Amino acid sequence: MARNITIREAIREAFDQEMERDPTVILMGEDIVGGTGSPGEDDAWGGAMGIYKGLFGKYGNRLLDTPLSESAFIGAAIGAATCGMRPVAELMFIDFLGVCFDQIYNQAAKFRYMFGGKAETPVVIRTMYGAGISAASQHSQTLTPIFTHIPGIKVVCPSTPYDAKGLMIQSIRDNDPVIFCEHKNTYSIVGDVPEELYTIPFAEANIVHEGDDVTIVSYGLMAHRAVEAAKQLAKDGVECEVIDLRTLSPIDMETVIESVENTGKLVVVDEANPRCSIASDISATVAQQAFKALKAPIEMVTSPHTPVPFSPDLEKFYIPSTEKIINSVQKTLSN
Amino acid sequence: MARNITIREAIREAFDQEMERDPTVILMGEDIVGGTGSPGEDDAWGGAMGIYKGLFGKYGNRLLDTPLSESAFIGAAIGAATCGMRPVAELMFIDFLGVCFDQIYNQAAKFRYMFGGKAETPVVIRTMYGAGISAASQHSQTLTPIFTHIPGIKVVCPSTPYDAKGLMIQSIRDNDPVIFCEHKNTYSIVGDVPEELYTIPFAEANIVHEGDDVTIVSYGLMAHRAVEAAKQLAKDGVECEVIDLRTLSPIDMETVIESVENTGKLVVVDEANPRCSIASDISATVAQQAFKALKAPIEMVTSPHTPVPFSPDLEKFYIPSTEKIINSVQKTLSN
Amino acid sequence: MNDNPVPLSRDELLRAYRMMKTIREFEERVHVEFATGDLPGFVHLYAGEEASGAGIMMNLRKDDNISSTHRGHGHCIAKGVEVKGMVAELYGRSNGTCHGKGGSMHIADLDMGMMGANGILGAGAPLACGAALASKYKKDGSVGVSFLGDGASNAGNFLESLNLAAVWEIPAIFVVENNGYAQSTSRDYAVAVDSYVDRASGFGMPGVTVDGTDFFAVHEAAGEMINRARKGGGPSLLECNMIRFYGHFEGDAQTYRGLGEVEEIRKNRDCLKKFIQQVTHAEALTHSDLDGIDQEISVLINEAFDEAQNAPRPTEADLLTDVYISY
Amino acid sequence: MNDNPVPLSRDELLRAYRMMKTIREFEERVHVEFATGDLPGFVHLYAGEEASGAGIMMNLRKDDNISSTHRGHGHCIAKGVEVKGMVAELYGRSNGTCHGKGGSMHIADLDMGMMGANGILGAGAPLACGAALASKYKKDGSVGVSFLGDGASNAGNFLESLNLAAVWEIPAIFVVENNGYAQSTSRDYAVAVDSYVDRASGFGMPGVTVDGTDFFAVHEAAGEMINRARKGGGPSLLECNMIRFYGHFEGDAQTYRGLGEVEEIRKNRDCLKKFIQQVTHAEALTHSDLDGIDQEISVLINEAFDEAQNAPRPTEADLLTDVYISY
Ligand SMILES: Cc1ncc(C[n+]2csc(CCOP(=O)(O)OP(=O)(O)O)c2C)c(N)n1
Ligand SMILES: Cc1ncc(C[n+]2csc(CCOP(=O)(O)OP(=O)(O)O)c2C)c(N)n1
Ligand SMILES: [Mg+2]
Ligand SMILES: [Mg+2]
Repeated sequence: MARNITIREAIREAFDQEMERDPTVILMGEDIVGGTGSPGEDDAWGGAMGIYKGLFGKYGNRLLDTPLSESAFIGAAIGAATCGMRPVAELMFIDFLGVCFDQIYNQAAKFRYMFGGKAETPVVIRTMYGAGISAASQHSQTLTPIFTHIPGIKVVCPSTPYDAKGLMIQSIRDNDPVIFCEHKNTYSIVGDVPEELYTIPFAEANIVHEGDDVTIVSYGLMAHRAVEAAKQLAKDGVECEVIDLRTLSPIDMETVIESVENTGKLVVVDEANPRCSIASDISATVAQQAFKALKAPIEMVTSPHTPVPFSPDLEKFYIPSTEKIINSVQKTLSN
Repeated sequence: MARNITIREAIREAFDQEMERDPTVILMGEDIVGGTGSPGEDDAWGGAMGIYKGLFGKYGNRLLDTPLSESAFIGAAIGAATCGMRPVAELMFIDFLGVCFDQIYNQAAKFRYMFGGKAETPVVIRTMYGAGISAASQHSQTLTPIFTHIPGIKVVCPSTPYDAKGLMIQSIRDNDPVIFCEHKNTYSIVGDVPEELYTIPFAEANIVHEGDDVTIVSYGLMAHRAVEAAKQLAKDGVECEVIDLRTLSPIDMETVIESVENTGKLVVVDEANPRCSIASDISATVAQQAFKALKAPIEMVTSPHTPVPFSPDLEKFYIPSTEKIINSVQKTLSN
Repeated sequence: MNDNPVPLSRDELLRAYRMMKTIREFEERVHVEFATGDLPGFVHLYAGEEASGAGIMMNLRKDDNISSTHRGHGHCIAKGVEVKGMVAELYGRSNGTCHGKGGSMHIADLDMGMMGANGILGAGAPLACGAALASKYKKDGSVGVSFLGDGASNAGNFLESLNLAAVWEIPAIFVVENNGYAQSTSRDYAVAVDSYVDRASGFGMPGVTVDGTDFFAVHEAAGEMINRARKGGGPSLLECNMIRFYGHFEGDAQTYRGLGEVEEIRKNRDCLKKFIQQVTHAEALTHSDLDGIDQEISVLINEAFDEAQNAPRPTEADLLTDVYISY
Repeated sequence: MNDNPVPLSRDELLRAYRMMKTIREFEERVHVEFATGDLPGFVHLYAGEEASGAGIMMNLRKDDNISSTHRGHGHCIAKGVEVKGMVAELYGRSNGTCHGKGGSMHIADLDMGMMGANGILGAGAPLACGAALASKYKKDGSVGVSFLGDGASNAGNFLESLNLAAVWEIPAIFVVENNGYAQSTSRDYAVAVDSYVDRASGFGMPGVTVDGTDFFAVHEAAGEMINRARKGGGPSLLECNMIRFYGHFEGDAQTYRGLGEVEEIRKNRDCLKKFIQQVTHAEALTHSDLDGIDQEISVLINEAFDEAQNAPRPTEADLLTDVYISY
């Protein structure tokens, strides 16, 4: 039976049900319990976003608070994953990848290849990305392209509660390292989520709005803006096909190519900075594989090539807006 | 007067002449002197590639050996840069960015923006990239796209001794953070280099082979392979325009666009992994800005989406070859 | 140990008091304004920790450099960053210290030797090493001071910096502001060693622990370290044991704290109260001296908030400036 | 301290000797073959350091896990990785331990508890913590051992791991193989503390320094630490002072070393000579015991190199396999 719950609740439920099912699943991160060793509540925080709240009471030391040492504990999660555990480690903000990146891209992501196919590293790194709450330059980045660039790591970006639960369970059960990226402005989005356990395979994009005029490709929070743009454009008779990628690596380019072959026009929306981004990645693949079908220049809607500004006034201009998406769609139509 | 010298010598000369001219230039890194505090020769190594050999005798403690602590010493170079110095710090292999990346992209690259335009951070991070010497997965990566993705940092990739000297001097004098990426298989390349000090502005690509049939865009070692391909193709009457980007950020897209507008065909050659790469970045920009001129699908020649294998047999297949470039050119011509 | 309980000149004491009180009033007002919902972003208050920042900064010159943390308001004020610009920055206005682009976690003023608050824990340590290294070349006797919390004392970039500073023998001071918590995580859980003196020893560096709520204790210990560093004596580490009055950030429900913990520390471990008690008891300053300063600060803070709330906002054109010096 | 100078059974002594001698012969042969130009890539030899790897590994079970360094051949052999596969791996052949994809710096055999040599300094420390953490959940009494050089002992990932292991009280052992150099950089220059015991103390962890050229000293100290860890006594750090016979990597001219340094250590600080002297002097083993083993090893190494040199090479199809388990 499905209920209307938030992304926050959907992720918690995925943890709860997988931990119940599989004793090798453990969770770790800064303050994911919160209050370990302090005089107040045992799980005072349950994670920076309260995702883990309640799990400590049920699973005890299978949730681990960590010192502020991302290299050490994410590396430990990776090491434990090669020794039979299925750890989920939280990198509180994706912006912090710079203090632990080696363990992710030189270790976890490469083990299988370097070791001649003999390693399995079923680790999930859960993290939060994106701008929109005035958290400024070092707590608002998207950075998904950096992970997507690296072979050996899978990149997951859910946009709905249904996807969040199904993709998290898939991530935990997957035998490759996964970085699970949640947009910080999506936690309270609600949607129907089945009570039972289910998985969503990687590399299966979702067509979240159908149309024949223009293809819009996006992921995470931006997928919602793309749908919003499509709805507004529909009022003017413009029919957009909106594709929510759900996973960036592996990526479902078939669905994208098929759609572009039908519409002949492509707008890619990515909150990341533009250079070497997901937007440019998809554009390039389409320009290579669906060139003949293209009837207009590909449009990319991204953040500008600047850090994220603090001021809410500036941040508003920074993040790709529904309006900018509409403008880009109209631009492709005028061609 | 110009002499025929290697890239190794050209970089050393740039350091030597800039240090003589500007007392705020200092150099640091692991073993860049080599032997500090040991019983043997004072500058036993002069850096992993011998680049610095001889400079310690002349400039003494303006060359600093560092402990194996990339975060600390690269961060110190950045901090010193905001305090009036012009440090050049060596990250021995670009593969090691994972243990110090935060200092580069969250600190150096963001200071100016975060601080409202008030910071100058004239630091150069010199590093070595690329495959080809069986150094295996953790010592052979290209990773230039990761730096290029980040706003606030400039990415320089010389391919000739002339460019290496001029771009290094420009990098040292530039008031923004620069990552200076040298391909490990280019150090012994020789070419004419003027004795005097000169700079090469950033974002000025070089047309290294002229032609009207196809545009080939590349950088670093791959620019040489692209020229080689162009020469071979010329024998069959195919005229390629080969563009050596020289700097990836800022990038000279004007030259690329202009060339594609003339040829209508584009092949991008990048030793990096394909996803969110320089190849995809250039393809995307062209598909957006020169779409009308394009007469065939854009071809990308990159490494496969795998780590770099150790075995020389596999590595040979891994790195984009002249042959693969030729095939891609022919593919665009057959369209 | 100095026999005089308040071994500073009258002018210095007045300056120290003004520093601490300005920080306190600044933070108390931020606390109030944040609750109204007008202040954007993450805000971490330094209230309760003023004696540390002031005790150290009273030993510093303008050309000394400090690198700060996410909890940086106090360090900024003590290092001389202009208060009105700071408030405008918190509001994201274009006349803010960083023109609204940085916000609370990124206030910097390089002209004042303030290298920036920092959203990345431990990241300031290498930067302060850089300042200390520059001092060695400039031979100007300046020092680099890195502030860190107990949480950040487990971060690799900080630990590497200790070794680097000792190897290079640079004038760097590492100040661990140990307030017992990293977010909700207790220091006793997360830091494997009881005393930071031992952690410093592991990197061949002298370390000292002081009561960070006692301005004079901090001032004296820091003074010795800083003077030694100025003279080429190398780096050292100072642990200031202290407390924070508010939550980790504004909005933190603080359920990890013991019952009555906050009330108790406010009552018995308020560094400002302690300072007032010390200076008045020693008859070095009078209550009316302090009252005069209080009034000036009150005016300053009121003006700063009024002006900031009415200050101009950045416009879209500002979005694309300041990324590079030249591109 | 044990009174018996060679407190191991005859079988154990034979095993230990075989370990060390196999490593030595392996490395001496690699040295020779590298000089011919046939061996690709970077190769770092463990010759001279055998007593450390063997002294520790003699205390380990198959289900204990170790994480190694760029100088990993000795650790692999001592942990039981098959020699022929290793040699084939060095040649990049498809029957190598890692099918030719890893090479010297990435030999791993998870089935044998060998988590991999590592090209990134210090990166093995968190991984060994992971193995130790897994042991806590599996409750199997296994330990995780992290090997590092003196150079790597300044890396943030290692330093963070010390704290993490102590906080989590996991069965992790950190072995600093201090051979006096990190590439050309002297340990005395780059490590700010004289004794690693002090560095361990800074993370609330016991530390012991031993003569790493003395198998029995290593064996005993490691044994105590490992047993304590198995019983839930938490992590500790072992410093093995040792020497390397060859350069940092094959090809290193070693001009940073003192005149006659290499000759001197070969003559007076050869851990294998010392072991032979100890066991024969105590009459625990005879020279003919050792000769027998020597001959077996000689055959093994010859066969391994012959076979590897003639082994099949990977083909283009192998390039794209093994990136993901499923994609
Ligand atoms: C590298 C990094 N990891 C995690 C965080 C999230 N974070 C912000 S503040 C904080 C706790 C800091 O504690 P402490 O260093 O003791 O400083 P305090 O807040 O107590 O002043 C954490 C974990 C961060 N900003 N940077
Ligand atoms: C993070 C990182 N930095 C630098 C290097 C380059 N490097 C390889 S080995 C080495 C020296 C290692 O010294 P040590 O840890 O003492 O080990 P040893 O070689 O003496 O066994 C260095 C600097 C590296 N591989 N990884
Ligand atoms: Mg704290
Ligand atoms: Mg060493």
